[in-house]
Amino acid sequence: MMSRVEAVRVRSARERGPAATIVSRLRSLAVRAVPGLLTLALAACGGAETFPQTTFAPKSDYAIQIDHLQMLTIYLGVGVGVAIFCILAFILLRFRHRPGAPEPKHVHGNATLEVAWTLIPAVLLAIIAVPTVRTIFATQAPPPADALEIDVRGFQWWWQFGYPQPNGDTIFTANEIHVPVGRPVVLKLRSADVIHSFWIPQMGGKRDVVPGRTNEIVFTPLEEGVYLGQCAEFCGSSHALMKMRLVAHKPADFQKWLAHQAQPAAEPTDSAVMVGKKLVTAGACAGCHTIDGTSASFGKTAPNLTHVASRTTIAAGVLANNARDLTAWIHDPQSVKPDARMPNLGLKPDEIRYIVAYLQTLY
Amino acid sequence: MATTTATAAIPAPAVAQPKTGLWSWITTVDHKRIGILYFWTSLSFFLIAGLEALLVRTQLIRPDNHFLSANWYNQLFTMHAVTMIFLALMPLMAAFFNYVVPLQIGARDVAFPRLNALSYWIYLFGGLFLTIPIFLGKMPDGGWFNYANLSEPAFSPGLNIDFYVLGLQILGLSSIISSINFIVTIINMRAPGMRLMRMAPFTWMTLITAVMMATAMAVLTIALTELMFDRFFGAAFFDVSRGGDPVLWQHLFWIFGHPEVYILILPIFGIISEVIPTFSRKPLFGYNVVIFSGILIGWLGWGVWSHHMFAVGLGPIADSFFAVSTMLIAIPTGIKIFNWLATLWGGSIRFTTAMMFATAFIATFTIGGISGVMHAAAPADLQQTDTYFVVAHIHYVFFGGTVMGLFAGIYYWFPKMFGRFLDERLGQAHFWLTFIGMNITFFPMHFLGLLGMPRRTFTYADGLGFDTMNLIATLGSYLIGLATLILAYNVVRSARAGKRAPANPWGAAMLEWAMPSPPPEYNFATIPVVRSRMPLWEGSNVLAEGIPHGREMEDTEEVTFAGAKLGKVSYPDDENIMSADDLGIHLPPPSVLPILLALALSLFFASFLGSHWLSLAAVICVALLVFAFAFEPGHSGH
Amino acid sequence: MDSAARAADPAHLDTSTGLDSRKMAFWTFIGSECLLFGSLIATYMAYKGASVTGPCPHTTLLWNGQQCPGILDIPLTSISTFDLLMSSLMMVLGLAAVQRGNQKRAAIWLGMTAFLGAIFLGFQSYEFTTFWHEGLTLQTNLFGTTFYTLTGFHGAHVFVGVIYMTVLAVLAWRGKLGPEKSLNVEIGGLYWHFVDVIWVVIFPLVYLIP
Amino acid sequence: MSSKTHEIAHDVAEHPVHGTAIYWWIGLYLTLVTGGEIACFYFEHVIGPWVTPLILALSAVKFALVVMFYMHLKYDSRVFSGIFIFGAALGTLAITGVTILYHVLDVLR
Ligand code: HEA
Ligand code: HEA
Ligand code: HEC
Ligand code: CUA
Ligand SMILES: [Cu+2]
Repeated sequence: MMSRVEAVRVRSARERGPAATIVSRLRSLAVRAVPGLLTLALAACGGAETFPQTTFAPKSDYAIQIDHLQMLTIYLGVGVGVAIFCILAFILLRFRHRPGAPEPKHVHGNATLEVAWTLIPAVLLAIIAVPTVRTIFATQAPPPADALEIDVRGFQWWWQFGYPQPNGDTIFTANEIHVPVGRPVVLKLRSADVIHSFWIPQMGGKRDVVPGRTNEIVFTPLEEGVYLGQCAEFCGSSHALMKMRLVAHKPADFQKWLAHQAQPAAEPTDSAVMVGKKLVTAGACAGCHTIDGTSASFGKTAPNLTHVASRTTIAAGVLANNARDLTAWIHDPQSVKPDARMPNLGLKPDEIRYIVAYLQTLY
Repeated sequence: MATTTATAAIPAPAVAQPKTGLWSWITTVDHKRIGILYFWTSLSFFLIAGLEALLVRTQLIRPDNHFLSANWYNQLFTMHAVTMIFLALMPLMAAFFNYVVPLQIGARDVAFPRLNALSYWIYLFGGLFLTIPIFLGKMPDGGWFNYANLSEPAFSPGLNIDFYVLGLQILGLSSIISSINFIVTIINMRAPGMRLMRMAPFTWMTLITAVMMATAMAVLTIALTELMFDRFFGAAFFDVSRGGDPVLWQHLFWIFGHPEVYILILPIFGIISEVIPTFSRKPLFGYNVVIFSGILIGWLGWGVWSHHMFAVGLGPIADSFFAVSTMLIAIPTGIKIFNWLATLWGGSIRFTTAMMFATAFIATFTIGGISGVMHAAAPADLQQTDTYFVVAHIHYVFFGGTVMGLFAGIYYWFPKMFGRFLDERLGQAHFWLTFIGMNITFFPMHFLGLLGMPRRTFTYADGLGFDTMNLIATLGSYLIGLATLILAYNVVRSARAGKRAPANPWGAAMLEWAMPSPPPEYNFATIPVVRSRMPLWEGSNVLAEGIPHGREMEDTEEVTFAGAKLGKVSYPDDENIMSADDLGIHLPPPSVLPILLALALSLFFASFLGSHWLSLAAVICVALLVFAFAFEPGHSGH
Repeated sequence: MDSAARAADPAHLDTSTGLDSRKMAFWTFIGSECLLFGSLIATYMAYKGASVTGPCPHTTLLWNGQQCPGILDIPLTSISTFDLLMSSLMMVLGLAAVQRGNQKRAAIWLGMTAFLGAIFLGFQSYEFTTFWHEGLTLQTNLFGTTFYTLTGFHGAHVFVGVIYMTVLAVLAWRGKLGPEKSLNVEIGGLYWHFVDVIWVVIFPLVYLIP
Repeated sequence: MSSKTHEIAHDVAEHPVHGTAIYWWIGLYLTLVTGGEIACFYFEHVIGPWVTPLILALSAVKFALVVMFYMHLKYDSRVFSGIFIFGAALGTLAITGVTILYHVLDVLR
């Protein structure tokens, strides 16, 4: 399960020279050029291993319903297209001008033909339209009563996920949404600033996250795994870097995860970590970030860091969650993510080291 | 009887028209010259917009590329689209409207020659206004549909969006004025006998387009005005904190935007309906049906806008309605495709470059149309929207449709406009590179989209499987770039040094081919009487007798087609061409007011970036110039 | 219009429909304006009742249950509505006078049209300033934003019309609007009546419908 | 000028055939209908839920009166009516479309 996650870990572009990559890619292109588009088409249907954001490997009831409809339109579309191309090719070959050929007869039209080519497309469209309408109503039905409700909030450029608890509290995490397999999930989509769009292709279609509205997605994850997604509505500079992932657990594992997330932050034991804690909770960080169980308890505009170390990535899927990337992030968020809403606080390398040490204990 | 003397001969005004020189172009009110101005200006913008696309593609050539920063990328893809749509393709169509439509209906000029010039100059100034921010690095960066509330001052405080709002206001004005002009021209300036159902298909599609433009642009004007009020006066239209709803912008934009995309394809349907019959030597199959399906597309185009908003969450009823209404449009469009195929069927097809573009159009546009229908299946669109699948659709309809069709039009009408052929050898190279290049560029985008690549992303990570296809697409775009450079070279060279073209080089059927290439400034020495839908193919003696070219008979050679006389070859630099004065034809005198009024109007919108005093000054200038316009001697109209 | 004047005028030269091109252009322009006002009204309708704070058009309850005082002055606006309708009457009478060649009388009717238009603008400025003092600005809430934009756009059209009619009235007074020029007045009339008709739509939608 | 050139020409009189009296009458009707609208507004509680359609119908009457008589569409060429009705229909479509989307199908706001 983790291998794919690793594969997607963002590799810094500086690691490989641009020329080398392009040449090697050209070579691989040449190798693949022979089977050409066929390979692509097959690859397209092929697994989420190569294409973690594919729409062709649906893993929820919602995604499967869409997939059926989408495949129908693809078959029909390819069929119509191929038919038109064949007719066109035939005509162009058969009726090309030949020297000495007589001038063609002047035909002005034919009512039967006109009716035929009005009706045939109409029938084909009806074949798409009926399941379309049916799927629209099926996929937008109200959620079942036992559905797990998750509050999703889009921020420029990260995601916040909240799990309302029976006691009225909400457990917050960022950029990684955890769900149990087999239970309907209803996402309540809201935005903190501009329009975003929530999209995890293998879980189903996207839905815009519109400020001033509450949108919904209802789906039941069917298979354990990690599924990648990203924001799909242009939302400013770093729209490309507003990613997320969904982790589908066995129900028991999910409960375990949730129980862990409900815990307050781990208390430091190490003295360096203690320094880090102080820098974070007493410093500027607390103005935006919350760490439950510490004095940093009021920040609402930034990811909740209580269990930040338990996440696979940071900064909405852009960096790995390791010391090096954390350092890079805190050192200069904007160089990682253009216009990131977290300021560059001009911290000294030492301070950052302590902070990172602390953050890494927040498991 | 073949001629009428319908024209009342009015003595020419004392002031002779200047014929050459910069000033004559600045003050021209001749629809043909204005058409040529549109032609060169829009081609230049096409190169700029294409260059922007190439930069975008270069950034995407490999994962995690650092060729462009996010800010530049966002500006470039926005300006690429805005420039292509508003500054390159719509005006290139206007070039043909201007040049061809009056000739096709047998008119001496458009109904309001000065307003026509005004439209051009407003377009030019609007285009230049949108070029300024390139140099400031402050181009619009909200995408071509510039969704609120990202475009609100709170989230986009810079000048970028201001340029978008004001620039499009200026351009919208130009479109509204010219569309009104063309509606009136086509309804009211037809030659005797040119009944509505005898009009050339291109003229028909121009009429429908103009009607859509006059109405749709008004909606855009209001959407922009509301955003303008939010940005400049603190109004609350799209401010969520005061209850504003960003989705309203989407409704207004797409009520305009969807008709807009049909505005960009209907004239192409007209061009194709001219080129295909000409080069298969057969009349257009099902003329009536083609025209009526065009009208139907124009109507239905108004009731589908929310198919751009399936992901917004409008509820199942609205989604179903818009999904089905959208699918309906495939029927009239399909009818056109089938009628073109039937026109080709049994024809004697000649593969000139124009014809190659036209037939390739059928294939590429069909691909785009089919991906459109896939979008219309609303739940499936939830997977496709805002991904490269949409980008593939956009470019198969815009490039495979609009651009291919315009290229066909360029090769077809260039001889008429410039009296010279475009080089056919270069043309063939241009065609094949374009055709292959565009499929290499845009076809993989279908897969990219369905495999999960969102659009408008300045970069993508390694490991998502996007690399190879992006590389292919980028290489393909360089091929298109190369092809476009060939075209640019070809038009520039051939306009001066191409092979001379006779009056009717292609043996075509429509009235514009009855005049020398290029036609004299007064078009027809005597307004012809039209007896047929294809005046040069049917009853060819009408032409031989009926349309004198204002020249001596012995300087002409006959064009024959299928043994029938079609027209006469003539040469542009012919000394014997008679001028309008010689013939006693009254033409409206040149006027400097259009460019001045255009300047004042553009200044008014630009002044929002400056001071209110500037706005006031601009308003006063506009008012004074409108008076001058209304009372200018030698002109009528207002 | 006599035939000599017609012939001198290329826009009139035997048009294919026999209709005047300028008039047709003007009708097309009006068609376009329908969409302009249509979109503004659509915006107003979409945001009807969506303001989060007062003042409101009619006395209503806000989303938070607070009473929101109504601000529109129906009697006042009824008078200005009547005023605008009557200006349309003056306009047709002016046109009829021009067509009959009675220029002095035409000048009076046209002048009346402009005058009643100016009165309407007076009412509107009074209304705007009152609302302003009661705390409704373009920025206050959605009602303020949509109300001022919609009625302001209409007011701007009336303003242009007042200038237009004044010019026509002066031309008529100076004897420069003979029957051969009646088309100019007719087009001016189309403009004026269109602006009136827009008010016929705005008045119930904004003022009367709760 | 041959009449052939007037393909869809209607024999349109430059001036309406009637005198100016009709304009005064129309003015009177307009006043009365406006009065009716205002009455509807004040007697809303009496009329009940029908006020809105009633007021809209009355204003449609006014609209038609002005357009047909003051703007002469009743007497003028059908081409003009066509152009105007096209624009007015699309404008109405935009208004009703948006109104329905916001006030009838407003599932989420
Ligand atoms: C020239 C411009 C043009 C044209 C002609 C079209 C034509 C069509 N478009 Fe397209 N469209 C755009 C330009 C255009 N579009 C652009 C620019 C966007 C994106 C905007 C943006 O987001 O930036 C867009 C987006 C877009 C969307 C929204 C996608 C999204 O963002 O999620 C949809 C959804 O329904 C759609 C549908 C259609 C349909 C059904 C047609 C139909 O008219 C097509 C009809 C034609 C055919 C179907 C082919 C020929 C027919 C036959 C051979 C008959 C038999 C066929 C069948 C039975 C299927 N288009
Ligand atoms: C209107 C028509 C039109 C046309 C013709 C094109 C043409 C092209 N488009 Fe464009 N495109 C759009 C309309 C169009 N596009 C729209 C509406 C969008 C959506 C934008 C949005 O999301 O808001 C879009 C978006 C878009 C994207 C997606 C960006 C993103 O979502 O991040 C991409 C990416 O590949 C792209 C590529 C191209 C390419 C490679 C071409 C090629 O065909 C270009 C061909 C190249 C040339 C014509 C260049 C020739 C010139 C030279 C070689 C240099 C000479 C230069 C000078 C002398 C100045 N386009
Ligand atoms: C002005 C608000 C603000 C301040 C102050 C701030 N941050 Fe942030 N922080 C953010 C925002 C917003 C994000 C999300 C950025 C994104 O992903 O686009 C973020 C993200 C992060 C993340 C990644 C979280 C995740 O799960 O992806 C870490 C770690 C972090 N901040 C640490 C810190 C530390 C340590 C400090 C203090 C030294 C700090 N932040 C100060 C706003 C702030
Ligand atoms: Cu958030 Cu794009
Ligand atoms: Cu559309």
